[in-house]
Amino acid sequence: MSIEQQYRTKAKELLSSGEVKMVIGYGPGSTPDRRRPLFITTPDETDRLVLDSACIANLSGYLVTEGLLSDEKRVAIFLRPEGIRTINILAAEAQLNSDQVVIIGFDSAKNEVTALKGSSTEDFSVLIESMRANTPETAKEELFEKIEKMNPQERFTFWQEEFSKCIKCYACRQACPMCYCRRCIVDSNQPQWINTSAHTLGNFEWNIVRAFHLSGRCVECGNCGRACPVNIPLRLINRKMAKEVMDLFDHFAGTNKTQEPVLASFKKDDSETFIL
Amino acid sequence: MTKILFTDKLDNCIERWKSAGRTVIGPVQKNNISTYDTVKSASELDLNLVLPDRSIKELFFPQSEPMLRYTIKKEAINTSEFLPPSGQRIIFGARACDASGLAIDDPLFGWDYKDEYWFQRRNESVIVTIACTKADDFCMCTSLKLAPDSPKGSDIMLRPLENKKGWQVEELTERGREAFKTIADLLQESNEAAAPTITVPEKFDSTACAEWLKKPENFESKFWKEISLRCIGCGSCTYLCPTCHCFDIQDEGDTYNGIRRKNWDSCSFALFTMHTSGHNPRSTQSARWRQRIMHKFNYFPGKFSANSCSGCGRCTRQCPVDMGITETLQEISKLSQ
Amino acid sequence: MSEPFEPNIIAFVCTYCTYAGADLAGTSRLKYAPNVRIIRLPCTGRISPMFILKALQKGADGILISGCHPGDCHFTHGNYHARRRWMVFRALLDFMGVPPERIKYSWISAAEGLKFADLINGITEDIRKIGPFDQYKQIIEQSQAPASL
Amino acid sequence: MSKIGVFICHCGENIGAKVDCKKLAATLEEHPGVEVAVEYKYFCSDPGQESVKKAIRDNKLTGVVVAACSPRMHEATFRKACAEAGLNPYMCEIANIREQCSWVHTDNDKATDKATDIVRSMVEKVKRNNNLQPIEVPITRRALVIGGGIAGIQAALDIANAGQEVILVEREASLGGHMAQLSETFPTLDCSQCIMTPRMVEAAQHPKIRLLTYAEIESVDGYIGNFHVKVRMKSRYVDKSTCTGCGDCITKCPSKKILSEFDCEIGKRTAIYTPFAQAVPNIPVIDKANCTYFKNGKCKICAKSCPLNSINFDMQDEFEELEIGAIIVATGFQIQNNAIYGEYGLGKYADVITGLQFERLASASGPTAGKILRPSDGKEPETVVFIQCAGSRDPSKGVRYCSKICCMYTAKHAMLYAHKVHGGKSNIFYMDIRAAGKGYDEFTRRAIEEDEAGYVRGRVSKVWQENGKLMVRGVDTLLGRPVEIAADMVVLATAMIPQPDAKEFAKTIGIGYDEYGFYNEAHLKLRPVESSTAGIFLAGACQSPKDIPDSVSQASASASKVLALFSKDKLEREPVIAINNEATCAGCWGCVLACPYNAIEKKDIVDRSGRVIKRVASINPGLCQGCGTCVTFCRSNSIDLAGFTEKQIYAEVMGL
Repeated sequence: MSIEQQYRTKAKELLSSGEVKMVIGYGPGSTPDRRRPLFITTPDETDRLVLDSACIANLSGYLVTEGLLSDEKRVAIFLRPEGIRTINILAAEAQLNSDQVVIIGFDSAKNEVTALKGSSTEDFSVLIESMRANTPETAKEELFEKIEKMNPQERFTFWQEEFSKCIKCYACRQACPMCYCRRCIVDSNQPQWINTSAHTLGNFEWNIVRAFHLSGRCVECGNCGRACPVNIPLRLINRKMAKEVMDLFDHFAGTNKTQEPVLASFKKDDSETFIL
Repeated sequence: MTKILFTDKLDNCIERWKSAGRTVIGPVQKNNISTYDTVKSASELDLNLVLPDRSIKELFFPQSEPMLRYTIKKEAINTSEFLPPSGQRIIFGARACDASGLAIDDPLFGWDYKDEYWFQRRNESVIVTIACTKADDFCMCTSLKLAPDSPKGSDIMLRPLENKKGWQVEELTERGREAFKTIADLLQESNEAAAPTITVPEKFDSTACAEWLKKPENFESKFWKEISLRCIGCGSCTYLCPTCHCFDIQDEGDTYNGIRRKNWDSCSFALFTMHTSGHNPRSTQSARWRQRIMHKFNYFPGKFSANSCSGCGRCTRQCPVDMGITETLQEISKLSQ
Repeated sequence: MSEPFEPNIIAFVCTYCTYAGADLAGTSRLKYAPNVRIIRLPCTGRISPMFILKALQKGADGILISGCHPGDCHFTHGNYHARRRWMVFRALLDFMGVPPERIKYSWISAAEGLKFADLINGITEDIRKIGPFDQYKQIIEQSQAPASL
Repeated sequence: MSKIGVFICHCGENIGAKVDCKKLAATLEEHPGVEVAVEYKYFCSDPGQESVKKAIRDNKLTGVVVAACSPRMHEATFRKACAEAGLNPYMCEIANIREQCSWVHTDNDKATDKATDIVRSMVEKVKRNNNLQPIEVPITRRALVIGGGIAGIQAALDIANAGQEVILVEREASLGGHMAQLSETFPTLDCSQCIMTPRMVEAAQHPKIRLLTYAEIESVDGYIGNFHVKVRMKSRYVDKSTCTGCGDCITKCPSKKILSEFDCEIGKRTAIYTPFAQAVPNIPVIDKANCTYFKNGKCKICAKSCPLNSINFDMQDEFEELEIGAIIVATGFQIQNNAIYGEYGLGKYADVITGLQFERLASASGPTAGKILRPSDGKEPETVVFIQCAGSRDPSKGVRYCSKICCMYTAKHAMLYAHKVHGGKSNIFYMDIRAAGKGYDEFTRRAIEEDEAGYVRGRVSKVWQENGKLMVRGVDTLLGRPVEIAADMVVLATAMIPQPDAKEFAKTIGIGYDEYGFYNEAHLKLRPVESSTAGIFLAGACQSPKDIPDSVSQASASASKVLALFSKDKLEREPVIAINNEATCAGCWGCVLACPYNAIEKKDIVDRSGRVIKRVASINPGLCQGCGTCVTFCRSNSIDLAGFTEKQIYAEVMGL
């Protein structure tokens, strides 16, 4: 039986037994190569679920939709490993109760989909630990290395060009499961810390603050980059920050649901070579 | 016999227009995104796109428009206004949907107060549209009673020749004729046949949709919630839309000086209708999506007798969760049967 | 001959250590460069990355952030939190092309008037050498310019 | 509209000679929102202050900037003047143009330019200042002292003697703590119990002290001045109200072979017992785990022997809720379990004992009635080896820190041994002799010179038994050669460590602790007896290893802090505190984690039907100290800091 079929059956069982009230998965999209988020609440609909390597979006952001989990019922959700890490972070930051989340885990590489065993975040802790230890080959990117090798002036020019495209739609924020704030700092106008206009200065400020707020929290699911209508390589900034917190604090975002946020904690012997 | 503009003459045309003081703008690939931008020569143009990622409206209604500069003094605030740069522009290689979008928004920007930022640019721009010979899965102009060669909003219509060596020239407006006078000698009379325009299948019945939307009971239909369940409210559909036109006014500056700017805004954003009191009349994403559809296909036509949609399909094409007007109106078509 | 470049530097300091250290430099009548403008905060823990962005928008060529030595924070560990923030924010700015040399961090206690004076002179000299932050000034100018199309 | 008054002080020549005050006033006069900008020679003088007040009244000023010396000098002066003129004192700010401008720059023009920026920036801040009121926290004048050792007793007595109510909680059956176990105390060699027991009795009989022994803290809520404390009174199975402490039950109890905790397991006790003869209160408890009745359901001999029927086997734990204004934590220490040093043979050889066990041997009330006898055969040891730093200053096996008291008590042990066993030979292996303290070095010298303590500078590598002797192999680093000593007894100076449940307890009451579990003081140098939680103070060895004089000093210091707090009805605090916008708070709790003062709580927002809609952070004004660390953490910009608000700082930068 294909994984898709197995998981449809699993979803059906979860819904018919009443164990979950909803299954969040993927359905066919408007073109053959597209998949779209699907919300299923009855066992009959489970045949509409699709699972293949085109299912990439991190769906976990839907779990924090206002009111979804407030009835304390459970929801099952299709998640790749980054998505599972997201659940840990959202639980650690008290945005959801992970007991209410039934994980239907999968991974995909080179058009192959593999099932991941387990249903609660703890079941995947070994997997997550192995992710911490090995950066996957796919994460290595020429452009990233190129930017790292540039001098600050060149880097500034690079981002200046990229950000000149930004239209301040904030799709990057909306697509990010970590951006759950009821009011984003960019929408706080007393004072207006971040210029909201889409000039390069405002775009610089927005993207810097976004990356800072995601430092130590980003799981590199790629939702932001995919959502960006003007194709700014936002993932590179997030990757840089993930790399930094790993190097500086050995912090790998989303390892477990009690992980302390890297910027709300400290060690007395944190490095401070740069401080005069 | 029709007038033909051969592709190998395009550079001369651009040169001619430029020396006549016109700015030439067209679809280009720039920094990993396709958009309309100024060009110096024909080689910079990318005329093979179905349509650019970013819409033509940015040339008339930029994302962020500086309106005035202010200086705060003790007794008074001094201001000096900005106007768009003056000068004739040729927008070469627009698509019919984009051009139609401009025509759709004209009455909006002029019905009570005449928006000079919009109209100065409109009056100084010549839209040279190239009829589409290809389309993608998201194109839907025909569903909006438009076509790949709609004349709406265009000053010149170019129809690609079958042999791809040039375009048949059809002058639609006086402004277009004026612009092409400059290059009259570069055009040739010929019998070359035009390639057929692409047939874009009709995806929904916009008339039936409009009827359904008008019915008061459908305002509260559970359909809205179901269709927009996956909407993340990112607003990229509105920002890429050639007809969406909402904006916000912001002052940016320090204690002493600043700039007042007009920035795009979007009905998809939760804050769009947030009151100071904290009450938000459109508190859910479904209410916001309903507003977008209602506005485009019910309220706007009620006021200006045209749908606020030209069928470019960017909303679906760019949507991170594969939503868009097409799907919604298809579903409404089904409901209205 | 043209005037030598005089950098604008904005400092964010905590009131208990560095601000007091700066006062000591004053009462000791030490002399230092007049390029720095000081904003006083209760603790380095209060110093937000936003302040750095706004200082840049205000045309700063250099920024100084300074507070109590580790272990000396009046609020026990505001400076430890701040240190982490800076480590992360510094790396981020560097990646975005804001040269780390323009943003300096220091620990200056209430007793280190001399260190304060030396630091201000040193930073002013360093930034003077690097020159104005033209790249940032360029995007500020763009944000104030009329539309081009 | 803002009407700001700017008052530029010449400070005689101090500012006036460097900054062009006239020009500065003229520039500020033109600044938006500035109503008046004036200069004067000395604004801090009486006429200066009067002119400020007059200007406030005449111009109905909404804010004041005094451009003068550092706010650290005269902020209070000018705020007071503003208040006298009817302006909220927090609407006054100081622009520091002396210490940070005129005194440190040489070029007059540049100094004037800088002063202009400083003042303008401060004007922009003041425009956004808010009227603030000092925070008033009501105070319950009742102190809770946790721990009935010498520190706790001292603190309780000091507070009670000043007339305030104290509740003294001790988890053991008697007051006394470790000090009651000691024989003589350094450096005076006065008998520990002789000085301790009167204090225990005094505490027990003090009309202002309520003693709760055999009781533990269940929970602590609330904040400075207003703590709610729940105490569990463990069941003694003996009715306190009727028991006279006659001791008949103890004599009759058939279970007599239980190792006595008080005697460090070298003595025995019964199942119904008082920890020691002078226990306060002198009311026994039944050790449930070892009681024959509780084990087998039969016995009750004690109950039969009790003339007052005070024994009740059905007794249950009771709870009591207390309203408390301040807490002193004096929970003491433990000694490290030296089983970690297998090579020293503690636990393996009966005659390898800890320093505390030696105390019990030397104590007149101990199991040997003060005679130094080997636990194995009851013989007097002819040679004793003392090993110092058996756990302290040893990052590899023990603890990194110095336990502070071992050098002194080992010297004392050697002395006591010399006094009690004439001709006995003592050898002390040490790393350094740390004898800083009044009379301390003299004391160790006396041990060496008069009592012939044999100090060997070096470490012991192994202790083993051979021919009825404990063979001690070590090295004498001064002579640079190995030493081997055949001893009859080995005494280990074990490390002082926090109570085993110290960290758990810290979480219960909400204070910080270090990597070991010693409680953190608010500031090591300046606030050494305060915990980082307002209203909770520290005394004794729960904070760090301490000897008796230090513990007592800290206890008195803590008591004085409590008394200072209790000297007013209300606690008045600077209103520089954080405030949260509950409407925008996302409830991520990063601020809760970042707050050094545990001042942020989780608060439920409920709808009309009582259903929880969301949980948000709520800042307790009684606990917040105003550092602003939470503000910077808050991603949604929901928290702000009064007096240093986001708007104010933004304006300061934008006004430069």
